[in-house]
Amino acid sequence: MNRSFAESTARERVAHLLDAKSFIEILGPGERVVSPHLALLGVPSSFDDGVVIGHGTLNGQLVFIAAQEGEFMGGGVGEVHGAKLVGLFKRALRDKPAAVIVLAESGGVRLHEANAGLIAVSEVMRALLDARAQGIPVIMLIGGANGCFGGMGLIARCADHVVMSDLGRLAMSGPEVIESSHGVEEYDSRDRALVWRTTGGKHRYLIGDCDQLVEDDVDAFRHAAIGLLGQSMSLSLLALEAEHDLLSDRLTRFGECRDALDVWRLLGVPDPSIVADLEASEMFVLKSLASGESV
Amino acid sequence: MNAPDGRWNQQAQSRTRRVARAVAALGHGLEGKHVASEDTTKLLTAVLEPGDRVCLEGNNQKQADFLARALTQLDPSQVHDLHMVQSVLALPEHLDLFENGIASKLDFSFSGPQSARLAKMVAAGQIQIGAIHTYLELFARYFVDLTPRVSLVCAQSADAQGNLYTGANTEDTPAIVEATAFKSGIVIVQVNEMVEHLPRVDIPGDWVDFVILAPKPNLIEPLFTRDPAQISEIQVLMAMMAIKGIYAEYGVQRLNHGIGFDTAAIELLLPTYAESLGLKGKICKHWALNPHPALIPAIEAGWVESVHSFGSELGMENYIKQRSDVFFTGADGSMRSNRAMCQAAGHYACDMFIGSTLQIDLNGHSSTATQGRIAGFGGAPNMGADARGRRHATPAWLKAGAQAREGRSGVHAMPRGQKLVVQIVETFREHMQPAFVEKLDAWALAEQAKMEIPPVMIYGDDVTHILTEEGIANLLLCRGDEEREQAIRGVAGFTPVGLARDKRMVENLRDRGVIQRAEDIGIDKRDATRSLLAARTMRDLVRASGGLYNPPKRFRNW
Amino acid sequence: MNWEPLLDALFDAGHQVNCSGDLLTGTAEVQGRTVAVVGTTNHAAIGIELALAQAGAVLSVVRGHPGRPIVLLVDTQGQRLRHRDELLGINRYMAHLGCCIELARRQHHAVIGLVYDQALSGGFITSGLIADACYALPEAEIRVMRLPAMARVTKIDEERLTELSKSNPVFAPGVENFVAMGGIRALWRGDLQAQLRIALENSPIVDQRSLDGAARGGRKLAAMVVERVVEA
Amino acid sequence: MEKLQFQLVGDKAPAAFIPILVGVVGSGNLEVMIEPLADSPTCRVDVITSAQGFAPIWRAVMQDFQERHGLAGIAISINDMGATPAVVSLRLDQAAAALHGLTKDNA
Repeated sequence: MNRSFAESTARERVAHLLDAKSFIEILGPGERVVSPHLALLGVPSSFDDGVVIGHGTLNGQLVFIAAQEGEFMGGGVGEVHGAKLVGLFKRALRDKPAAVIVLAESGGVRLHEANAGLIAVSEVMRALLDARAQGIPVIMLIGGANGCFGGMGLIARCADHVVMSDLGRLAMSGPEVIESSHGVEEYDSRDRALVWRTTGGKHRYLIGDCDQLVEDDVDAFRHAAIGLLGQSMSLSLLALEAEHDLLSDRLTRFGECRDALDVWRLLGVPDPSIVADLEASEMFVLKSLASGESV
Repeated sequence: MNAPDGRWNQQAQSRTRRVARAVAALGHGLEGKHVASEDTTKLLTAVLEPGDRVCLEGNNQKQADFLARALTQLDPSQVHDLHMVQSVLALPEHLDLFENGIASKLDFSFSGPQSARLAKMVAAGQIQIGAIHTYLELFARYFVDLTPRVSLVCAQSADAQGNLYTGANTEDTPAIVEATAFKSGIVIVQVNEMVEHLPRVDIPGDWVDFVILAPKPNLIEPLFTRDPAQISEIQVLMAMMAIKGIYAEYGVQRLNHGIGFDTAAIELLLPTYAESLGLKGKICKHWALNPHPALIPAIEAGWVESVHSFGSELGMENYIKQRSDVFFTGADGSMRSNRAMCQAAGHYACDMFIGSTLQIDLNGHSSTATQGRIAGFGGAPNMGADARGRRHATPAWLKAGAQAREGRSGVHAMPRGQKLVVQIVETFREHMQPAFVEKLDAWALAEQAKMEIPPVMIYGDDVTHILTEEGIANLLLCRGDEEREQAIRGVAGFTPVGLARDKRMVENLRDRGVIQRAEDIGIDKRDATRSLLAARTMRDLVRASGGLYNPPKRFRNW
Repeated sequence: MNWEPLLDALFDAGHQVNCSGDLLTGTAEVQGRTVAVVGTTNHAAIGIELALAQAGAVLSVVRGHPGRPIVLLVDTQGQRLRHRDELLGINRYMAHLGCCIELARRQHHAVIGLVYDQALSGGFITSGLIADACYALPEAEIRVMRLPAMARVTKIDEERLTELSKSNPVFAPGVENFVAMGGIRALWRGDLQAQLRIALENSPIVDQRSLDGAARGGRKLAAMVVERVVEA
Repeated sequence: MEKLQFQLVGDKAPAAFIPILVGVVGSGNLEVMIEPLADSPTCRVDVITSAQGFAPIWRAVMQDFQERHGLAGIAISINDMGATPAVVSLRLDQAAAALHGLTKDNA
């Protein structure tokens, strides 16, 4: 049986994504760099503040890696958690790894330290973009059960590459938040099929928000990441104008769509209703059918 | 008329009067047996009389929800003091009836989601409870002293003659309709569709008086779907212990599983762990069980010969259709479930029941009753009780009986089998609620709600094994109350009950095999990982079914 | 403050800023130099159209006016909470805005953010917070979540949160808290024009916020952790 | 939230090792870290738990663990989010197994 990415802890993901026994942790649990804020609120902290960072090799090449633990505070970004990510990107500027790989699983800002988290998210974003400016590719791997939302959803889309499994989700606001704001008719958060076809890996793949879709398998993520090493995407005016055109075009083409099924139909998927039950490996064909926005 | 004074057919005469009132009230609105949905209130007002005993079909899963709502709309000055008899109180409307003054007395089995409100209304004197039954008991009373005058049931489809197709979720309908129709009662049915030709006839049309096409399909709950993603390592460990320590030990071939993640874990370990122990063909061939999605991998691996069901499960329709060797299906291919029949099957034809509970006391009595809720137990007490009327022998039944009787004399010396009744619980539930207690909450609840007996789900003298993450206590081997108490304490872990054990006595019981730890039966706890599960996600279940299982959207995270 | 008096107070030498829906775009004069103005008003919910329009405005400055400073005016209730925005990938639209501002910085445009009314959660990240430095008016409101809602979500007593918020700036709403943590460089009181001028002249290229947070005592750990990671 | 500390006597001191961490601080779960505690004849246990009032149970769980393993010269640190004793014992055993180099690969 495969090693489920979604079921693995952040530590297990790192250990099995990188070359065996190559991972060296920075500010590991023994250093106890923990949140100073949670205890004040009567909440136990975690010895790594919910993010494992360090370096190791991937297919023999030096990479930096960060993995968020979705079970701890939903992977929420707090002061220390965010600073560890910032530090990793800054250090990458010095050591020039073949990539910085982020295994993102987060609801976004950690509410218990909301202000610090909000600022930290923007600091991570700037540090990430600094690394990209130096030609260091940043690769996001999204396949945890809690998805990648809020501030981490923004950070993810600042990376060079996004790889998702079809269990992974990538979006801004969680369905519960939207439902409580505009009602169940707007977004039924208990309809998981709806939630997944709105935010899940398959939709993100078809619409072009993730470059690769893989099975829920650590090894599949590993192979996808290996294929992306050293591939830096420039953040030039030209590139951003192309992105701008793509997003404008998306708005024009799909702005009236009420459901992902409508989007997929417009993309040229012959029978959108069967997409949910396809395996990730079967999606490649559909993606090539989906004219327009291929990345 | 043979009896000019009407002395021997008053019920039939009453029935005739009621139907005549309905015909008059509905006028052209009545076409054959078909009543327009907007005339429902008119119909109910015409046929009901104050004090009537009414069965409103409220099942474990499907609900005659349209008729329930219509009933609450009646004018209590015309229709009042109804005596409701129904197996499950699931909808708010079921209690609104009492609040509105339409009904006053209640006999039922299970109240799940309405249990807290029910307790409040009983305390406020708004409801008079006759009794809280097991399913089989309540159905039995339909034919003795709780026969409905009017039944409001639901079916998938009807034809012009009033023949009904109840679909996969037949559940209680045959028992209710039979009791009503053959005792001069009136049967009113809500259907999801009117069709020219039914796929099959589940209820003959001449047992049915009025048919209403409901504006919306009836409610139905996927109650038996357990997402394998939520099964914990501890539950995997306990499932391993159950399989190796009990199923294999007794060679259990015919069984029923309660609902829960513990039992789902067992189902998912059959094609993996149990297979590795060489148990295929030796255990778990015949089931009285709803079509649990978690059973799919075991079915696909060829473990299961037959499954008879109380009700169906949403999303399993196609799978069942394609596996008619296993499930009970009609000639049309769809499942025919029947709660009364399956309860009887589970009680008399199964060698084992295994299920979870909330509290177990030092005598092994167990209950899911908690203060402030009047919930009832549905079918668990029928499944989790020795069938004392049973006479046919099987190896599992004989072995359990022999263990219970070994070395005993007098009346206990007669060779006789016993059903295996296993309670599987973690020593602490969530929020650190201990599963083992000195005294069941049921006592306090009985006092609170003025019940004649505490609501015990499974009596201690029926329980044969208690299985926790700490071990298995075989109560069949206990001699005397003290041994029994220490056997229970000996698997109660770090709960206060467990900590108060007599350590020496517990070690003695362990030496005698009354208590078995995981290591005593050759299980290494570190092997208990989720990777043993034949399916770890809902998606895996769909894959295992070859795409035939179509889970409800709330379970689809892909 | 309304955007019109705000612009008058910021640019008394004149401005040509249009308001179209919730979007503010245009130019203004600061000490004889033209600056670009991009912002939102009406407590805008940042949906995909608005994020894209802001990004477009930033891109056209970079394309057409190399080096022209950019002033981001922030008034937002946060990202728009709609199913359609999520379906079309609002996070990508907002991230695009952030990347465009980053591009401007790299192309030597000074980028200054000013929260003049309201800055809530996600909507703030890729606008004001991604500027070289972000400032706020004292009467502005910056928050992720109000305390009652936070109490519900975190299941911590609201009284407890209120009490703790008096001594700890880390979770409670308020511009002062964001100043203490370094997220807001300073509050602008009095002569806005002068403060804008100074800000434009001293626009930091490197992200200084964790250092500010440490120096001000509101965010003591972040800078140290960053340092330790880099040096480990 | 509650902080607890226990000192448990043991005699098996492991050779030098780098800290071991198992589990995560999630609902109904916990993380257990084992570190060397040089020249100590005991196993020191520090627990931070989100639940209140379960000190006797924690003590019993730790004593039971120590009866099985008899460790000395180590510090066990626990961050707990309401795990049941069954889960606590499981994590402790997993950590001890890792300490003995017996870690089973949880594929």
